[in-house]
Amino acid sequence: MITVLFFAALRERLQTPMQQLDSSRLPADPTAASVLSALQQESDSWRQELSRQDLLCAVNQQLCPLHTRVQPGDELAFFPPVTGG
Amino acid sequence: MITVLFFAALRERLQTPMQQLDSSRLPADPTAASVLSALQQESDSWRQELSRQDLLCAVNQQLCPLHTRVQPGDELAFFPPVTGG
Amino acid sequence: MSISVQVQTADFSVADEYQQLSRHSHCGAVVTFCGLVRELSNGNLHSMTLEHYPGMTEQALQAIAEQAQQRWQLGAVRIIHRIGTLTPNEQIVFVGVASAHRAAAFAAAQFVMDYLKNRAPFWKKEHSNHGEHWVQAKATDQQALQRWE
Amino acid sequence: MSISVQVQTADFSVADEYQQLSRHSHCGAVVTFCGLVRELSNGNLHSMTLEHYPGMTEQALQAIAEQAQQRWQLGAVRIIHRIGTLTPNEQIVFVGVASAHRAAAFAAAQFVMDYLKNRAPFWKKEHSNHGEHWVQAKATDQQALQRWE
Repeated sequence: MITVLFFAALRERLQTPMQQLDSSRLPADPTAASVLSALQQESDSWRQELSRQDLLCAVNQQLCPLHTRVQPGDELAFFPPVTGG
Repeated sequence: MITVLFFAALRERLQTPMQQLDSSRLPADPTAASVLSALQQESDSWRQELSRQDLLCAVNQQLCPLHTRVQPGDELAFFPPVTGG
Repeated sequence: MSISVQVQTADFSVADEYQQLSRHSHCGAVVTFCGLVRELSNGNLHSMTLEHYPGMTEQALQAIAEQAQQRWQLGAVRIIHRIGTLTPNEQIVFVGVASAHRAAAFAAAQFVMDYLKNRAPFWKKEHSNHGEHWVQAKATDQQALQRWE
Repeated sequence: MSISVQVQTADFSVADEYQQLSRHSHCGAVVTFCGLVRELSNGNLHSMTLEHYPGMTEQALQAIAEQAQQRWQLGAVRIIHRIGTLTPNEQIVFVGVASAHRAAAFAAAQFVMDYLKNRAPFWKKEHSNHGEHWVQAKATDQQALQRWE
């Protein structure tokens, strides 16, 4: 199982802060991009929201490029560009 | 009469904070450099101290290059590089 | 070298933070930055809500402070970022740096703010007469990173 | 835009200065710099005496603040410089800038310090176990001006 968190505008548009993804839905040697692809299958609106070019990705609470390898038990997060400070 | 002030290490080495200079001792169309020259005549030690290349000059409380024109009533000052802050 | 980062809903005291930073006896320079909620140009901002990614936020701030420490000789780095609901003129973020020299203190404080703006998982939502909307990231904030590369 | 400069023997309160600066409601960024008397590396500094050129000092600081105001959009610039005798860890100089944007606030505060170091008529004399001596101007302070030219 991989846990995926959503924040801010993305959380609001997907109408959930979190999604669990069974590893069986992922290809062999999955990456953050594989997770994103799997989530895009959920619905048309998820496909649209999760296709935004500016989304950032964190794997285990570290900002990561989409080609980062993931494994069961990892915590992933997708979110819009940050606007703190 | 032109008033000349000295500060910091220069004031200590010249052993005075101030010198009045009669305009008659200056050439026509005098500059800050003419004042400095006149002061250098005062003594060997004044010549030495007032020949330091790093001295700064202020005319009427503004930092100025030595070629700045001066006139009777002006307040000049010579001092070492500043070290505040 | 001391690093301290904090994410909190409570306000902070710049006075207290400055006191702590200025106690480092070999540090002749203390630079502080404080970011405040600005009024919108139309004056209609009621409040702002700051969301964050608990856990990741603290790590991200700690990592930024450590990077600053690796680049400059610093005595102390302090970062505080608030979350929750804030009203105009309230304090949002504090960055304080103590160093032996002012150039390092200024550079490190700016570096921390520039990275915080681009890498720390905070998001602002503005509530105004026109409803609520998520603040958009600014290209200038991203460009600000270039000078550190 | 408010400019305020002060030369004084008394200490100042960074807390109070920050309070004033943070009241500018369209300024989302406040940067402060404070310079303190550093211990010498041998730990022998007893005190430091700051001499200045009364009259010119205030004008020089005012002129530097005005130049900063011309270069960046600022809400407030505050400069305080102490004179007289100071002991290790005492505050010497304060520069505070409030602006709508952090880049302007950081740049202006650094600009003011860089020019103050090279153009404001203050001189420091250190008193230590080895007697007293005038602090020498540093080449790095002069080089710091280049980036503003």
